[in-house]
Amino acid sequence: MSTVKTEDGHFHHAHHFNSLSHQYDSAKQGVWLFMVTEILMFGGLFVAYLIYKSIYAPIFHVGSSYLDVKMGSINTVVLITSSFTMALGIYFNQKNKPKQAVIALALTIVCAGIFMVIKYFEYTHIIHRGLVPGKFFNNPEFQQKVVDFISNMPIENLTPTLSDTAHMKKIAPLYFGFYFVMTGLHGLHVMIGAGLILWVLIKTANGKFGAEYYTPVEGVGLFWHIVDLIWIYLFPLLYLVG
Amino acid sequence: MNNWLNIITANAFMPIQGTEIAGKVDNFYAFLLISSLISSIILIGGMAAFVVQYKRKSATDKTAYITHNTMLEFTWSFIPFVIMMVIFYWGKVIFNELRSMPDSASAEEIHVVGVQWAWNFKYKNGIKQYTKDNDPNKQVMVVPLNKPVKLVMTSNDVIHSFYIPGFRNKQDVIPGRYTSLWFKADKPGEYQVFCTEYCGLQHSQMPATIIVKPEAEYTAWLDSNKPSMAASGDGGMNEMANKGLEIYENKCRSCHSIDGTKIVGPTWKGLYGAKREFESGAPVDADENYLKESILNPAAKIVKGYPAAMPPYAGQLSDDEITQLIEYMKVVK
Amino acid sequence: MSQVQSTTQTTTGHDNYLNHEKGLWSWLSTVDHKRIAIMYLISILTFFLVGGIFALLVRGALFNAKPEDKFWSYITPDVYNQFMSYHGIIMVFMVIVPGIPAVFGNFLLPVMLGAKDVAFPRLNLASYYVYLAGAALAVGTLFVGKIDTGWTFYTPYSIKTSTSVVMAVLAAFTMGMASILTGLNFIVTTHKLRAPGQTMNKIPLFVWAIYATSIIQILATPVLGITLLLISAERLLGVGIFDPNLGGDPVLFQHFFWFYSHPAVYIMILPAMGIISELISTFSRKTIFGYTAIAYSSLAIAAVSFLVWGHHMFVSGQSEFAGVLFSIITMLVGVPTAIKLFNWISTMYKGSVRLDAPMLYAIGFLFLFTIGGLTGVWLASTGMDVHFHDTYFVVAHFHYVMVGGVLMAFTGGIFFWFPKMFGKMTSDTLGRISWVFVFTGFNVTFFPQFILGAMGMPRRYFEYHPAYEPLNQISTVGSWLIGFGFLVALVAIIQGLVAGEKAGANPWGSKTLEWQTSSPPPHDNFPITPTVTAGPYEYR
Amino acid sequence: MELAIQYSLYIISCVCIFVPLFGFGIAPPTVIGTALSVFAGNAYSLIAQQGILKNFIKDKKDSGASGGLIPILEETQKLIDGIENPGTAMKAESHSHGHDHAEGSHHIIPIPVYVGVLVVLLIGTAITVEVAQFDFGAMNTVIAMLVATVKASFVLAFFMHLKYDNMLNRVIFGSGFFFLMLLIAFSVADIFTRVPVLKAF
Repeated sequence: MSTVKTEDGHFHHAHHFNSLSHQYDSAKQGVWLFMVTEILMFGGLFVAYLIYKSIYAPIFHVGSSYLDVKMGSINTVVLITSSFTMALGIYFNQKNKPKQAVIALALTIVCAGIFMVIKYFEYTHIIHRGLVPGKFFNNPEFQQKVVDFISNMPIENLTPTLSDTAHMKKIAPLYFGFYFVMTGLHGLHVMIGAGLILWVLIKTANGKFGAEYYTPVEGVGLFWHIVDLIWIYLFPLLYLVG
Repeated sequence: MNNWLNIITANAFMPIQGTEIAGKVDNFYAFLLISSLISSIILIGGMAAFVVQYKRKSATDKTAYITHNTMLEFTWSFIPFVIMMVIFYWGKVIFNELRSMPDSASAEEIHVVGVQWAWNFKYKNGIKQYTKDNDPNKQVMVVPLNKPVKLVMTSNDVIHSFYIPGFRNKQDVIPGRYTSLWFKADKPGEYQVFCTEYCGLQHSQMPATIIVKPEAEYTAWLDSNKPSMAASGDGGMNEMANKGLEIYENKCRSCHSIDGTKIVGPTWKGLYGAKREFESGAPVDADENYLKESILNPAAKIVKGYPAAMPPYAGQLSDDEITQLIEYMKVVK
Repeated sequence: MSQVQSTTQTTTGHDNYLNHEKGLWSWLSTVDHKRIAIMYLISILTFFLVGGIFALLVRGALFNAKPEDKFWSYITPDVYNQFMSYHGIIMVFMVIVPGIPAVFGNFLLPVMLGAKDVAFPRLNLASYYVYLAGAALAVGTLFVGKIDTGWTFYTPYSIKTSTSVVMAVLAAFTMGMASILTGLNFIVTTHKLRAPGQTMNKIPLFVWAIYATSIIQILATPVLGITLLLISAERLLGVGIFDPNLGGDPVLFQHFFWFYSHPAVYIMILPAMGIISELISTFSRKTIFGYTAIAYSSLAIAAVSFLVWGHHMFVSGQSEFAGVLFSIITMLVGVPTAIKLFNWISTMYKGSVRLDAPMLYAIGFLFLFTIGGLTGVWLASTGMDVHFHDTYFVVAHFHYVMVGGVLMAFTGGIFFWFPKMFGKMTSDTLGRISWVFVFTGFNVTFFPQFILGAMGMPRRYFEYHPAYEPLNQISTVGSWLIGFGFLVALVAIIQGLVAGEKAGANPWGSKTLEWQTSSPPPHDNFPITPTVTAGPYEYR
Repeated sequence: MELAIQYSLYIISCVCIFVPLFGFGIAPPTVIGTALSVFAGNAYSLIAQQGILKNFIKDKKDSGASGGLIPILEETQKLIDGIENPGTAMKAESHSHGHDHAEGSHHIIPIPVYVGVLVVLLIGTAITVEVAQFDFGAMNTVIAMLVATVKASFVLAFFMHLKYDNMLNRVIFGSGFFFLMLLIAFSVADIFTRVPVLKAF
């Protein structure tokens, strides 16, 4: 959408739309459609998670006890707050208050930064203990814990797969496969989102947006909220449930 | 091209029928062939007729203005629907038959392992590799005539697929899992086996042959090719059962007898296939699943008149060891 | 009565989208949907040529059964597997999936709706470059490590093979991204940019087809995306989700893969059906029979296509229950497809049929698609599919649908809309000659493959049982005929570009909106935004 | 609106076909409930969208009949109009480009609402973390997912303005989840019928 602000301070919609609000509606619909693809993409991972968790629950249970719930919770709070400041960023744009909008957007980026830093410490902590997916996994203690957990389970709940000790030891890293793929893909989205927010921040600072036209801010906002939304599900699934 | 005439006998171009089910598949095939021929004659014939009859005659031809006809449209949605439901049901019946395994007591069980790029067949008496003309690439599976054969299949590396055109049957062979397939050959002869799941460089060079022999010849073959090692075991015991015997000696002997006496737990004599009654719950036949469950999780079903004393062996015995134990139970008669 | 009255006469001299701006850069940086469509056309024809050469090589290699007889010793099993994989990947991801939506959808959708452009023109250009980047990655594997997994990337083979699978799946991922962006663009355009009076039940059936396609693209492609990413993660890190050695389930991979790839079959065929609806109506000069039924059956096919993917997996080790469940739902797809076939044929009833080259291709489509569709029912039935699965029967079936369906419609579409795109006519004689070769060649190539499949010849075989040799030789000869036919079509296109006679605004006497503007259309499609008063097929 | 209904109708009809099939494994009340609600929704959309009731009233009035059921029917129609009103602006707009239509309401949500949502989300997080300390067995997953869904719907409704957005965007977003459910349902239909599943531990 090539919307430009002209000399006299008005916004012009692209030639194939009738009006700014027509363009706004279309753009928003496009962003929503894109959000659907995001949901389905992460959805694939969630389906795989659900299936493996119902087959190999002990691995997931023991695995989640290796993660730091405190760090996870702080990250959740940080991300929720960033969603809030993002919503404020849109609000101030709607109200024609670019200065406040810039502050809100900057806070969002700061939150994204905090999130990534905490994530970095989490990752290094886990990787140092050898809790890496498949090929590089090196933590016999974890494998032993899974086996111990299974041998403490009530007999009537056991399935033949779980009773096979050697097999369970071999596939124990599966949990960290999921952990790294899911949080990794999510982290990638956080970084992309931060980049996009920086882009709209600069444009807001340059006075490119106002109450009449703030579509990109709204679109980036939707993207950022989806990132938040996915984390809302990821956090309990990876850190708490098991 | 004799095949052309076979359209009437309803197995045009299909390979020879090696099983009874193959005949049923071919009847279904004939139905599909003929009904599809009729449908395509209606569709393509109608199209051709209209193209010829309503050829444009002048640049200003007037055409009829027909937008729709609800009754007609309903008819040609409904009739295909009915036909397709018939096809679905017929197919489902055949599919169920192809997939419902014979009970293991009456069937000959052969283990199949797919590797890149060969099939390995393992018999219960220890025959592992049997090849034609001493060519290591020509794997042969010998099976008895008129007796159900159950193949228990797995793969060592990637997915393969075990396909016997003559029996109209096929099943993927998946690493880390067992899949199974059964057939009852009713014509002696040689049948080709293909791998039909793309598995890499020599996907097309995984041929094997199934040779169907009358039961007497089959037993003779089994005996003459039995590895010498199995012969040193006691009586007709197979290789797997031998290993099971070892485990029995180490772990089970103190509670289970093999001569019918009651120690702590029930005897294993004649256990396999017998009907078991429990303290609670319906009686079941002692098949592989029941036995495996009772080893891993004895508390699930307590045999009538015995204490719930056995510890669970979950985590202590591997899948292979359990299979060997069960094979051993089968031979304790 | 046409859809709008009187917009043609306002054609302003020679100003059209082709000469609106000049120079290579004006093309590469254009946001005009028509120019982007032309760029797509050029790239897709190029890739089609490459994919076609691979097909001919594959067929050539199959001329003889035994490796020692093969006439070209360069083709070893190794090379054969690569050629087979490249043929699949190029034709599926680079030609047929983007083909009709990206070329004809881009060019015609806004014009048929009476809009000036698609909703997001810059996104449209971006998606073209994303597509090119993906294609470059895919072609890049030719020089870095090759690829030999087939287009399906089945695990665990794709995890174990030493070829450059990561690069290939990233290529497919990137092209999937382009496909999502295009679909998104089309949905918003259809919702938001229709001309005044152009209600949803007045839009041409081609738009309905593209609309249904776009819905599938949006909903299915992301799942393919994550599946492909997981394969790369599997190879790089060994996360174990699809690797049986690490606890994964290869059958789950097949579920994920076919959740995209079955609807993808409809991404390919639905737009082709849209083109056929336009061609048959125009060349019979008659209102389409059952507009509503055809339009809604597109949506029905789109919706049901998500529920049937398991029919690719009847023998893959999925449970018997799932097999039967998928089988019965698959049968339901047959109903809307049958509706479409019947409706097209009844459209010709009491019409005024003229067999120009585009119509010949449409007739060819009906012929081949009938066979492809009917054999599809065979494969949807569990009992029969156990025998036919992964044999040449399947190969023949999907080529009848994909080549006999999609490529026939694509070629027919090129001949049909060529005057609109370039303002020049193609030679009808050359078009007809090409049709004769493509059509006969096609049947000679693929009909024997049905028989080969019934006889039990498995697909993706380099070396096969000598009993299958005669039919394979017929098939190979047929592939040369197809190749020649498409070359003639290419000559016809080039001849039309260079020396075609000038075309009027509406050379075929069609009633849809795109023919009411000049040929080629002006930069903004219509001098004045048209007001639509009647349906798209009002031949009275 | 017109489009949304058409789109959903076709999905609904497909659901009608496969729900009974799929219902082998699900409790019969669920199947019956879904089927009934689908039929009810279907009937409602027919009445509301195609104005069947409106035409009926008009016909009756034209033919001079009054009294009896007519006043009640008119009341019903008014009710339906009330529900459908938010959609009418969009319906008109999807027909044409006209400038005079109210397109896209730029609804501005006041800051206190945002703060309220933030507080709800933080409380939700606290609840999830706290509850996870106790062992409810399999219920842990269910509780965690329920809380997460509540949180997610707050984000969707307020931060993402979906509460004030038009119907089409809601349908679009809903369809994402719907097709995700299909992916889950059918994958599970296969895998849970061949692999033993752990119900508790």
